[in-house]
Amino acid sequence: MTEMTYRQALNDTLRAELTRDENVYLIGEEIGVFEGSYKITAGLLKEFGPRRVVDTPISEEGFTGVAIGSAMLGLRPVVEIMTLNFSLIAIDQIVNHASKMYGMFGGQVRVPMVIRTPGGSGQQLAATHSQNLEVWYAHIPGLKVVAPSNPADAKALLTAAIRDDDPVLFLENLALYSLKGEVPDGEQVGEIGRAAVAREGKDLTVVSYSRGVVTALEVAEQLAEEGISIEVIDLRSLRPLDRETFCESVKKTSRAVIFEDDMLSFGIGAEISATLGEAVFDWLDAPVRRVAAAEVPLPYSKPLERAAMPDATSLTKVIRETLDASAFGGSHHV
Amino acid sequence: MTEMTYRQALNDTLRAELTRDENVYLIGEEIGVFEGSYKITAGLLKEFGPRRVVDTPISEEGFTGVAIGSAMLGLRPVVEIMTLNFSLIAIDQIVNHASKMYGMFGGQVRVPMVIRTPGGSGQQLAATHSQNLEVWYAHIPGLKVVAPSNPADAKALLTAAIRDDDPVLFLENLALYSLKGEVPDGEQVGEIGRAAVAREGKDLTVVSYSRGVVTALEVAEQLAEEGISIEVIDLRSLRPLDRETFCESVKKTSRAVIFEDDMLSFGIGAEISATLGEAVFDWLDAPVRRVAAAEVPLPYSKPLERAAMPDATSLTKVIRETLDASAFGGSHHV
Amino acid sequence: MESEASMADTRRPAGARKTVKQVGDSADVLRRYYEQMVLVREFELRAAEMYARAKIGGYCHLNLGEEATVVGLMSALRETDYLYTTYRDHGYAIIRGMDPGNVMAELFGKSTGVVGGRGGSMHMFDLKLRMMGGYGIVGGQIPPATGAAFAVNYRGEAGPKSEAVMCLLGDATTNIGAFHESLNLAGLWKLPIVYVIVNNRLGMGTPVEHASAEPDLYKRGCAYRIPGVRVDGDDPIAVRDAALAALEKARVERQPSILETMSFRLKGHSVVDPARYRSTEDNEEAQANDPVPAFRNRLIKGGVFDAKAAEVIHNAVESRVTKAVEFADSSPDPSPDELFDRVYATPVPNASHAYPGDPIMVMS
Amino acid sequence: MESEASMADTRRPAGARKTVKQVGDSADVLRRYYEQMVLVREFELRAAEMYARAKIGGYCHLNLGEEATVVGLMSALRETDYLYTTYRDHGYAIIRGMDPGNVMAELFGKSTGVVGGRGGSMHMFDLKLRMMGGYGIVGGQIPPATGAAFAVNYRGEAGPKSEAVMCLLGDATTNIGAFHESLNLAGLWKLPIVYVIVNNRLGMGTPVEHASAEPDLYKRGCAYRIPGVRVDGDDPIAVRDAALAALEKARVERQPSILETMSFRLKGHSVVDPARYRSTEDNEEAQANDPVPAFRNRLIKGGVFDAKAAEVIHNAVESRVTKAVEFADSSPDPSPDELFDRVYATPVPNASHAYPGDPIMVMS
Ligand SMILES: Cc1ncc(C[n+]2csc(CCOP(=O)(O)OP(=O)(O)O)c2C)c(N)n1
Ligand SMILES: Cc1ncc(C[n+]2csc(CCOP(=O)(O)OP(=O)(O)O)c2C)c(N)n1
Ligand SMILES: [Mg+2]
Ligand SMILES: [Mg+2]
Repeated sequence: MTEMTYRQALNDTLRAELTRDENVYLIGEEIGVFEGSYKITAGLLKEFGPRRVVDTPISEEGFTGVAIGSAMLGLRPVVEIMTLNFSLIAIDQIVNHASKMYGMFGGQVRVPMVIRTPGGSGQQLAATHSQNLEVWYAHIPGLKVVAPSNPADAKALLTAAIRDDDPVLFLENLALYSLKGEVPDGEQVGEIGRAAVAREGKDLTVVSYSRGVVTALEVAEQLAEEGISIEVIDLRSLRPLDRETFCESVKKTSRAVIFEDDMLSFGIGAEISATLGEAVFDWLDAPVRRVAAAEVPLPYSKPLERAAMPDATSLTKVIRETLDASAFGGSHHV
Repeated sequence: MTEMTYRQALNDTLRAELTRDENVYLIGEEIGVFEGSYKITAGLLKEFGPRRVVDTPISEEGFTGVAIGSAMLGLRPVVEIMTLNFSLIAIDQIVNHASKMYGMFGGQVRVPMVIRTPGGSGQQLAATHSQNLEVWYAHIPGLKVVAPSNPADAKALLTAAIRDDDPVLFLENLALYSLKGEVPDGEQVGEIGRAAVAREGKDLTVVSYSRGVVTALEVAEQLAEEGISIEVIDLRSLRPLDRETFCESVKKTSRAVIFEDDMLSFGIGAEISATLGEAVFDWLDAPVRRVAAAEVPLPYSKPLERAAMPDATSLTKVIRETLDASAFGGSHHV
Repeated sequence: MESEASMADTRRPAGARKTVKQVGDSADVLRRYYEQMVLVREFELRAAEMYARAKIGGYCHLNLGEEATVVGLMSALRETDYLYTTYRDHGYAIIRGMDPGNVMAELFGKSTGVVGGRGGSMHMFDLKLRMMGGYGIVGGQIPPATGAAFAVNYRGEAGPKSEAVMCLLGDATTNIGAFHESLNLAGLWKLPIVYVIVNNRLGMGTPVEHASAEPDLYKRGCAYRIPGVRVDGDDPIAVRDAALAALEKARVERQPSILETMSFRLKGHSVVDPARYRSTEDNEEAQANDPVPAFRNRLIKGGVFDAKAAEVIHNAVESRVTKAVEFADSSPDPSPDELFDRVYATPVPNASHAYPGDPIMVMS
Repeated sequence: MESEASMADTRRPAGARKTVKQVGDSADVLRRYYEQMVLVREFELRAAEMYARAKIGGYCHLNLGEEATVVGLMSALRETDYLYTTYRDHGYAIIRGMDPGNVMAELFGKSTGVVGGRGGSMHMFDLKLRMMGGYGIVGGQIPPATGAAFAVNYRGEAGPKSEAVMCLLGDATTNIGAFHESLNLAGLWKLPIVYVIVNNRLGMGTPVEHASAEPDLYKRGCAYRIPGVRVDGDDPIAVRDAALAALEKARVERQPSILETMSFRLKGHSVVDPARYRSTEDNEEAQANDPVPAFRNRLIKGGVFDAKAAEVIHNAVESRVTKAVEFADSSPDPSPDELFDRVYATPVPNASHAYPGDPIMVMS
């Protein structure tokens, strides 16, 4: 085990995979000379040279498509799209091409590629640069979507994504890059399609992913002091979605709150809640609530941005309301 | 009242609005000389000339952005994107620009524009040309999204959309164009943001939109013969979403099934189900089920395409299962 | 001069096409070209017929009028080269080497189709033949084709033995952003690729001059220092030779280039388009330039074969196409239980295999 | 010749710039230009300082090194013209006529900001001034700017009194698809627009030659028959005159064109970028070409003012910027209850006004 930042875990994993497999290469804007807008690729150009670490012009559709074509021939590109917001320019290549090829071409061609990109709000980047649009990608068959919430998962899932033969959207988050955590040493290959029980509890389940898990764990910690036992589920994989893990949790706790950074209507939480409503209907003691962002183009002003974003306070409030709604009187009652 | 096709209702409405307001113009690929890929704009070039009916090169991002800029100066463009699948190329302009401008620029500039585009599967157009991605747009603040299911609503909502000062995505469906229905004569201005009770019933509510409503009504008609009374809710507007109408319906029927053409995970139905699970939790007698498309790149082969798409059979099956799950013994019991 | 990429229009009036002697190909080669052109022609006419008989569904775009271009381009490609095409791909698929039976079966949506009935008309694909797919999104094939050239570059040395990539696109497709981004990358990184603009004068109903601010499409590489050549697309020999030269530049110099082939679309944009928007003059001009009879007469004039021999070729091709239809017709449909077989190449837990109406999961 | 759009590099060595006499502008005009350049310079330096003091958040891109271009371009525009810029927009906003106080207040995210604190650094906007916005998505402004020109065309006649549109973009932005699609439409439809490529040699850390296969960016209109001119971006007079000529072409001939202004980015890409990737030579070249002292010396040499007078201008500007900061600092934050005020221009039922954690709806 070594303690390191999420950024470092990504950087180490990219280095390890570049070293392991000659077919792996990195491509994106400013990942070489500039060392990455968020410095995830720092040092890699010097180490592996311009053939393996490819700086591109500002052409998201072009270089994402180039990665796709090279993957069709057996290379294993790891694309960096500077932020999720810019992936809209490449989305025809990602959704209409990379995601469709294996199935539409009868399983003849594989598209082993990873698209790394950070989402996230809360940096005062205003409406166009603060979006959490992962739900769009999570809706698309043929694509895999993972969203690790900590350095250890970042390492394990990035390794798995690079070795996977399907296109994988690897969602990072601006607010997670400097987060520290223990990371197991040596090769770690995670499993795409599995959620994790990030914290065990018995009174209520909070389902979240990516940055939201960090807040959920903080809130769980605080409420524990009051004798409220919160189980936290980290989805980790948005597609495939591990319904079983969070359904089993809610069967145990009989209460659920979903915490997400994206906007409420038609967001990630909608699918979680709909799944619970269908699959564990008979186990639910209270309505499943969602804590998500206000539905406005996110403003730049800090007070407005804060007012629009879900946080520990709003999560705590909704957890309490959910417990009250089911006449919860503290763990000893259960 | 006049009986006409959905196509004719759109064509008449475009003509009426072009006649009414000099600032209204149509822009898109093949809408003039070719009279529209699906002939929605037939005759309009001859009638209004190339200034008002603008044929474009194949540049979805370019001409959608041109429409946005012209709307910023007070024109009222009605864009045709040949199919929803191609809107991915224009999506940065629609989502990062048109939808953000009013809010991000402090309410100084309005973007009065309509984007007409047909979605829909079932035409053997294969994976890239058969998508139902309306849920993506329904997730975006600043945008309005309507999806009329019949000629009368097509007329009323298109009129409302053209006169609305915000960008409106107007979702059509390939399978609806030749559908006939009674359309009120004269000016009809619908209200964006309101669902409709398409058919009254008391045993179970089916929530749907666009093409799905047609199937839902057929199924309701058939089940009526068995004494099963189905209420059908036509969402009509996906953003804003009229939660009150479908929640009130389910409070009455205590059972709900959602019928949608898009794919199940993270689809439109997820939000409907999540809303019901939270808002009418205490009224539900059975889990809310969703009938949606299988999650595969849609195959070309007719038998495979059919197997992947929701239809009257799968809807009927799930309605019956939902009634059984709540020990329903026929209307007379209720 | 470095900053000025060369641009050339190599066409001569149809009447002045090189004679068989001048081109100097063996009679066998010329006969094979003719046979291939007839095969494309007959296959497409039959496809239109099968569409009318509802054996084929969805969109269906034909190569009618493009036969000389198809044969010229395919004869310039090596087995080791990669081909990316548009949705107008039947002829390319067949001449690249796919069995007409499997191509017709794909149109019929059968399990014996080249992609098992999953793609249909717009999505012919064969990895072994390095036919990397037909693509239905306009311009969608250009970035991946450029990426294939990137991979060739990543792996191998430049030189006469190098692999190369050919990317087809239509005239109207030069106006989409993916064209610009891709050509800039190819020019910047010196990728071994030839962008072939199949100029049939129309994008659906829109003439080139109404779509492109620079209607001389072979010149559009000027913004990337990419040279361009315009060639008579109704002459298979001229197309082949120009393609060979462009491919050579790609292999040896890693110089991407544009090859614009000029031909006519003999019918509508797709089988369901009556093309009422076309004037009689336009139609007459198109018919007058039909490459199949033109090449036939040229070979007869050149003494390669006589009318009777041409007739024999024609009949042989016809029965071959008839067999293809019979094969397609008698092939089985894919079975609904195979629906989820082709979603992921690497299986992962929790992938949905739910048919419409299935419960989301069964809890106990 | 119709098919060959003219392309010209009009720069002369910095030393050989026209003298004040040669340009023939009144001393008042020249003094005003200098004052404006100093205003942009001082405003940006203060913005950097305020960012360091955490008064400003998010991304913040400065016009340092671009002052002559800003002033030259803005002085060529008429009140009736429309301006679209990039995220590097502070200077353009101010010289176009916004009050520095309101611009600084926007940077501070205050309710007195030009867009009420909703947009921040990248999104300055003022409808009355026809400053149609700063845009943070690279290339995102190009299609809407082209659409503004479409609207001008839709409504008014060509002629010397016509409105026109100026669209700014950076050198690296010429590689994105939206650039291609927009210029093709402008060339095809003859729209009254000038695309100004502000070439500061870098896109973040990437030099033009590593991003564009045709590094002479003013020539990139060749693919659309759009003429281009390259001008010394460190000379406000040269920039103004070239912009006037291009705007005239747009008004009268409806001929879109490209104007490429050559200048240097004096600091990092944004305030947080130390630009370690730049060589000392690069930095020295950039500093040596600083347009502010250069123009100052030119005016002194030309007898427009002496060093003391320049100093007076400088001090006046400084106190103006200080006032702007004070205004911004003392302005109120927008209130959270206004969060939902700016979602729709036309109110409709059922729009969500839920804050995080609110119940989805209250049922009775
Ligand atoms: C992005 C996108 N926009 C529009 C379409 C609809 N469409 C299909 S083919 C076509 C015309 C293409 O013309 P051209 O490039 O000249 O090729 P051709 O059909 O003439 O061979 C159009 C507009 C599409 N498939 N994809
Ligand atoms: C579509 C998109 N891709 C990437 C970015 C990130 N980005 C912001 S500015 C920039 C460089 C632009 O360089 P240039 O066009 O030369 O303008 P300059 O910053 O030099 O003024 C990049 C890559 C973005 N904002 N939008
Ligand atoms: Mg064409
Ligand atoms: Mg630059």
